[in-house]
Amino acid sequence: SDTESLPDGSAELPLRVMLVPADGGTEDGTRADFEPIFNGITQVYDLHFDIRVGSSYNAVVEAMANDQVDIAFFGAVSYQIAKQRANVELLAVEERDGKSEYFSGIYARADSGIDSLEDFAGKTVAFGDVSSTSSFSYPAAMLLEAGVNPAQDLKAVVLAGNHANALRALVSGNVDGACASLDSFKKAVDDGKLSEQELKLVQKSQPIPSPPLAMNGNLADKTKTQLKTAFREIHEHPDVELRSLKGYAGKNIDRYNPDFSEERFDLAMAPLDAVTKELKDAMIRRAAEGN
Amino acid sequence: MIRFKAARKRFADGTVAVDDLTLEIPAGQFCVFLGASGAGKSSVLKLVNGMVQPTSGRVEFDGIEVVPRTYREIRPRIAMVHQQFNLVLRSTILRNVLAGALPGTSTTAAMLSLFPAELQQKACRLLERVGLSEKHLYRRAAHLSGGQQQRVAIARAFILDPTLVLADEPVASLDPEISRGILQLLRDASRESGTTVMCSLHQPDLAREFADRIVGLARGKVIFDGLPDQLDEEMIGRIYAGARAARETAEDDGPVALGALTASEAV
Amino acid sequence: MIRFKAARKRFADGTVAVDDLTLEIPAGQFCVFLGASGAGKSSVLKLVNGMVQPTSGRVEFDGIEVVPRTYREIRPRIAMVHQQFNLVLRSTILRNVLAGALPGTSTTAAMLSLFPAELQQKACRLLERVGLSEKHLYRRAAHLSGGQQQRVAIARAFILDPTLVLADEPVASLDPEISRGILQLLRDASRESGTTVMCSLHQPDLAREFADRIVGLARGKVIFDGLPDQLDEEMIGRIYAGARAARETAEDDGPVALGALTASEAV
Amino acid sequence: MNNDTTTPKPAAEWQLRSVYSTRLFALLAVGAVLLAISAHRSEVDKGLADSGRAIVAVVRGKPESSRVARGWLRFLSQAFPLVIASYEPIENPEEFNPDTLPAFAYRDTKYPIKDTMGDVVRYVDAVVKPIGYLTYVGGLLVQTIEIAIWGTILSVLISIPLAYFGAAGYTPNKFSYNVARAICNMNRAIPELIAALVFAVAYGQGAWAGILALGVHTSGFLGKFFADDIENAAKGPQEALASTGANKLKVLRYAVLPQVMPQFLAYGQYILERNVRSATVLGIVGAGGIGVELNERWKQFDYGHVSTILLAIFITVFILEQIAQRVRARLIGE
Amino acid sequence: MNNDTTTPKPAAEWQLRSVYSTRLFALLAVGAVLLAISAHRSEVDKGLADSGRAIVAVVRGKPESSRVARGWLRFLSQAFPLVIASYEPIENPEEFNPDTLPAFAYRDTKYPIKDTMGDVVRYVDAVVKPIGYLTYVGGLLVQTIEIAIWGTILSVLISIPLAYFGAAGYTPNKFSYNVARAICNMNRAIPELIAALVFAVAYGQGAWAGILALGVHTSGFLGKFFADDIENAAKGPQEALASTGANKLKVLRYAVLPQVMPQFLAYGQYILERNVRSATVLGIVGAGGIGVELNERWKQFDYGHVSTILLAIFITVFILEQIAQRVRARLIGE
Ligand SMILES: Nc1ncnc2c1ncn2[C@@H]1O[C@H](COP(=O)(O)OP(=O)(O)OP(=O)(O)O)[C@@H](O)[C@H]1O
Ligand SMILES: Nc1ncnc2c1ncn2[C@@H]1O[C@H](COP(=O)(O)OP(=O)(O)OP(=O)(O)O)[C@@H](O)[C@H]1O
Ligand SMILES: [Mg+2]
Ligand SMILES: [Mg+2]
Repeated sequence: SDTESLPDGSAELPLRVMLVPADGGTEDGTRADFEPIFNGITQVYDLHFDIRVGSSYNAVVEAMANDQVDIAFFGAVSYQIAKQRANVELLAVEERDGKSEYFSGIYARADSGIDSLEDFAGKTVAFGDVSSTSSFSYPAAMLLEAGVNPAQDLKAVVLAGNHANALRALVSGNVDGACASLDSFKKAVDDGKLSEQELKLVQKSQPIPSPPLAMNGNLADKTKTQLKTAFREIHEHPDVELRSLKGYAGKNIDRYNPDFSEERFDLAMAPLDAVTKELKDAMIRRAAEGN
Repeated sequence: MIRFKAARKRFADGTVAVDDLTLEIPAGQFCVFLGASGAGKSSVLKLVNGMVQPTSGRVEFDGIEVVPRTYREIRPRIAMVHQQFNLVLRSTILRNVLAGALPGTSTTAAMLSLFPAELQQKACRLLERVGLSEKHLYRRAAHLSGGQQQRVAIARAFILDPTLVLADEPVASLDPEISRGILQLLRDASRESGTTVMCSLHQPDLAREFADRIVGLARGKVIFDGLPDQLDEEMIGRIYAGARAARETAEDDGPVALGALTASEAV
Repeated sequence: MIRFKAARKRFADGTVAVDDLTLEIPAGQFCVFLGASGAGKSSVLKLVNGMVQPTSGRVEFDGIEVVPRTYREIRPRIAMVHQQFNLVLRSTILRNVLAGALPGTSTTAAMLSLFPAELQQKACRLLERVGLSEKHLYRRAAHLSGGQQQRVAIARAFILDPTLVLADEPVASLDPEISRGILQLLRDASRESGTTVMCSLHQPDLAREFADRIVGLARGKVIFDGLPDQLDEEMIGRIYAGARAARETAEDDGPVALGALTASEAV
Repeated sequence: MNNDTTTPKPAAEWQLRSVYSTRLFALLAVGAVLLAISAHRSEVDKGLADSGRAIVAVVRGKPESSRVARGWLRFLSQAFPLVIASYEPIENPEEFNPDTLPAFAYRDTKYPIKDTMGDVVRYVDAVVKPIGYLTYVGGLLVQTIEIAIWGTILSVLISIPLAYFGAAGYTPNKFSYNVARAICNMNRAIPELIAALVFAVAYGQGAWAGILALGVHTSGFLGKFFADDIENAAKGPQEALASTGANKLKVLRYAVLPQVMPQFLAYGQYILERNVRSATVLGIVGAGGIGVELNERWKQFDYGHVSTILLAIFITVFILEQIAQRVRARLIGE
Repeated sequence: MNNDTTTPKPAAEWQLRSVYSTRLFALLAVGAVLLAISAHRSEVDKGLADSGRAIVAVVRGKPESSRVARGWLRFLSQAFPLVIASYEPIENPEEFNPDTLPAFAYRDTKYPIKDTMGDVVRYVDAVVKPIGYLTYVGGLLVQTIEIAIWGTILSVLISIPLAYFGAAGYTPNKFSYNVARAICNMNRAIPELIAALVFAVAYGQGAWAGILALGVHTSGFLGKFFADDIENAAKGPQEALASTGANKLKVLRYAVLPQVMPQFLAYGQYILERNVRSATVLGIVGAGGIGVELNERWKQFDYGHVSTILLAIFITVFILEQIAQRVRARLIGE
């Protein structure tokens, strides 16, 4: 037919993988983290991949909707959006110590006298990216729950772009609070970018499902099954030497779990019901108005 | 044949450069225009190839009216030596001359600067005839003396064997001997190849020596039109002073202040 | 007083424009340079204000050597009428003339185009003297006829009462009557205000009529230097043909192909 | 000197040079090979093939069969309608006072809230301002333009000395020339985004950091182009004024400026317009402006809003261009 | 016509116009007021005051007393030393095989990991490549330059017709003129970032999407500037060739191109260099290049790396500038 066919993982039509570096990841770092596992799958299951590293989730979602990308990481929230806009299916979720979760937090300077979320009323808070689960949606929900409407009760809203920028704005004194995942905070501390004493965690979120690896639902069923099998088994395959399996943001994980239930994502989204599009719009407006 | 019918050119600021000009110049004639500075000589010549468009009246070349629609047809047969030379100063002499042959070159060849060898040789012969030499061929026009530039402009005009040459003071920057050579070249072209020549000059003597016919202009109007030997000293005086007399009733300039010029006011 | 001491100008491509020139021109003299096209007239004039720098030898103005270091001192006293006029075509006539007075204007005033009223009136008087009128004042130079542009260039040269005027073919684009007026202006300046004038011309007649002294150049060398009435026809012939003769032993051009010019080769 | 003979050579014997040297041919060949290699590395071959297929698909009337054409259609279908209106939900309907409504605004008790797919999620009771979003965007744009103007003013101020010292013929010596040119290169090389963040560290977040970043970065452009144009201007008038003894500044003002003014104007206009587009940078340092709104709307898949903003920017660019063209026409004055 | 008298007016009576019209004064006054208002809105006043204080502080030898000067110093102190080496932690020391080390690389069992202040945080066992980071950046830069070259080629190809139809005197009619100019404006108005994302959706992620985005966006610049320069070129030679009956294309080639070539070259160079800087865009759509690295390093506070990358970009810009200057010098040929 005229219609261009979708990849099946053959050497001629490799599956197109689009990776977006997580906070604190560089392009080659991200590539280095994931190439071993994909190479391993190629070696064992004869599934071929074309791996690219880009930096816009937005483009990834749209490209998947247009059959231009086959496999990609999403955050918990952007996965929901992707499901809305495109035919996306869960491929696998990383697992460590039997768990697939991480945490978000709101930080303040250690000497600021801010001890609870209520104290942020009338203060300036830096968020990461609006499409980020842990540096935007969850913290916004936490503030709302504490009675602080981030669109109305803050002195100013700063959209710092990512976790690290938010933390940096906090360190430099430009804002009073910063939203970031605990992993990002830890990475910044490990790399010597922050000192642990300078900042304090005001509130930790409930567990958030780890960022899922998703695939284009339009792929052939056979390909989808092959992929799921591969991710389920690769970590214990005797022929592959995966010295360490990497997950999102390059942390070490135990395995990939392709059987994680979609409902658990829906459940995890429940606390975010209050973070409506209107609230986001209003926060963006506040951010656009400057300070 | 060139025909002006009540042609008039009035510039945007109100200056009337050519005023109600009616004139016929038969093919093959060497017609010289005399007139004071600002009399309208350049404007008359430019009317013929459409570089100046008449505000009213009509100009015809070989029976074709000179209007934008007909430029493509008539311009390749008309060459002009511009008063200010209008060379491309950053291009070489050879290229400047060859640029005169563009209408006869295919667009592709022109874009790639591929000019036939015969054309290039013809350019060399022309340059030789105006007194330039091999060493000038690849020199930039900007690096020539004034008179040398003027001669390049003359060579450019002849590259396409025009049927009409508009020569706007072609010898202004040249010494008497080369001037005679150039005018001879124009007359030869007219005599031997039937080329029509319309030439403006500042030197009545040279006009009388070479022209078939002389037209005297003053303030855009013809005040003399005759054979060279009909142009007597008195008429020359009138051509160059005419503007002064005519001024009494007109709004245009001309060589107004000649009186003032000879006054001994210290500057 | 201007003094050339074995001045020589050789351009980058090997052309020797001025060759071992030794000459003295006393203050107040009206000295005319004659020579064929390419003989080196413009180059000689430009040596005096440093627009052409000698490759060897020395040029002095009022005892000061003309070198980049001394330009600031000498240039405001030297005015030049350029062969190609070199007007700023997009500026008005008045502004072109006033631009000649820049060295006498404070930088701040100049940046804000604030010229004293007297200066502007003087510019008007000069424009009047060269035969232009009020209506030209605010016209762009690009919209003037060739001769009118040349006259603006002359007016510009006189605005600062120069002690030396370098006039490079100042009447090339002008009709005989205005030409006489302009040369008269130069002579008056020389006679009445003691201005030194170095003027290149193509017309030996005009040279004889107005000059105090005539220098004949051929291929960058002086081949005649004397009073106007010493310049006989034979000498004129030699000046304009000189290059042909000199060519026998030299590498430079000059009006080489005059022979070829009169040949009847069809073009 | 060279091989000039004593008798003039006849024209038939003059040596004509070929237009294209063998060296040029060799260079072209090498260039072609390198380009061909690079075309593959850079996926130009694949891209052209895809485009070809898309064109064929569209020409054959089956745009859906090409992924490229489909992607385009998808975008265009989502880019409209433009978002013009804005609404504010009424939270306490009992307190609602219709008399306090701004002009043209009205109350809509069943205002539909749509999700990103355009499906109506629910209806709310809201005050609708028919051109509310447009005026909001307009306000942001004015803010942005103001900052862009300041950035441009700063840029021009910095670039004037750079241009003067970076123009051969005006700069005092080779050293000052190289320094000026190097500063231009440096200013251009530092991305304004990074400059903005650095300035934000020094000056605190706000408009000033953005203005500085825009000004410094673009001064590298203006400095270079001003200088190049000065070098490139016709020499005649400059020589004429220089030979009167006028100093360099005066020669620049009277012999160069009239020639280059139209281009300078175009550069200034470009920088102004470019600074409006670079508004994102201003958003990053918290100066506000249209950039944040555009970015975030895009990330939110609000393509209708994005189209409105892009159109607003286009109109700004268009108006700037019109103004500049008028001034230019005057300066050229044909 | 007008009030010319029949006898010529003596020069003393000629009417002189004042340079500055009252209309101009009025406009200037209004502009000044608006600027003053805007200066406050845009924090220009505050910014200037801060800068003034910083300068005073530095001049008085107490840079620490000014927040601005302090910020600068802090940043500069962190920007050096440049990062030249790269290291890879050795995760399984027992499996380490020294024979597989690349040239110049060595094993360092106490490789220090430093924080931004230069203090050692911890030590790791790592393979160190002495110029590893430099070569890595070099490789990225080559990738970026390749793509930038293709973007520039595309841009030039698109802009040539735009320039032709957008140049008064060459465009066939007013309509084609307006269309060409509007396309230029549009291409300039659409941020290349957005264009890149749209192209990525249509063509898939990769270099081609980036190339298209760069090409389309910058063709708006080139089209406008080429056209403006053509309009602005000296008319004499053009008239001379047009009057021989040469068609417009030939007149452009022989009378305009020699005049404008130096500028065209400068525009091309600028676009190439700008495309290198816009590499971020390429990163966003997965085409690789230096942009992502720069961005992510910046976000990670790795100022040493950032300095290295900026220096590499500066050197690229510098080399491009040198090449262009040489070609220009030839073209101008003074
Ligand atoms: N920039 C240059 N580079 C090379 N040669 C040059 C340059 N300028 C002038 N020449 C040559 O120097 C010689 C003298 O030039 P100059 O302009 O002084 O002649 P001229 O006597 O003024 O001639 P004309 O009457 O034609 O104006 C000529 O042969 C000319 O070609
Ligand atoms: N573009 C223009 N706008 C206004 N007036 C113009 C324009 N071009 C020429 N003129 C005027 O038209 C008149 C005739 O000009 P033209 O160039 O035909 O004179 P000319 O006889 O060639 O003079 P010259 O001997 O000085 O070259 C002059 O008064 C001139 O000022
Ligand atoms: Mg004329
Ligand atoms: Mg000369």
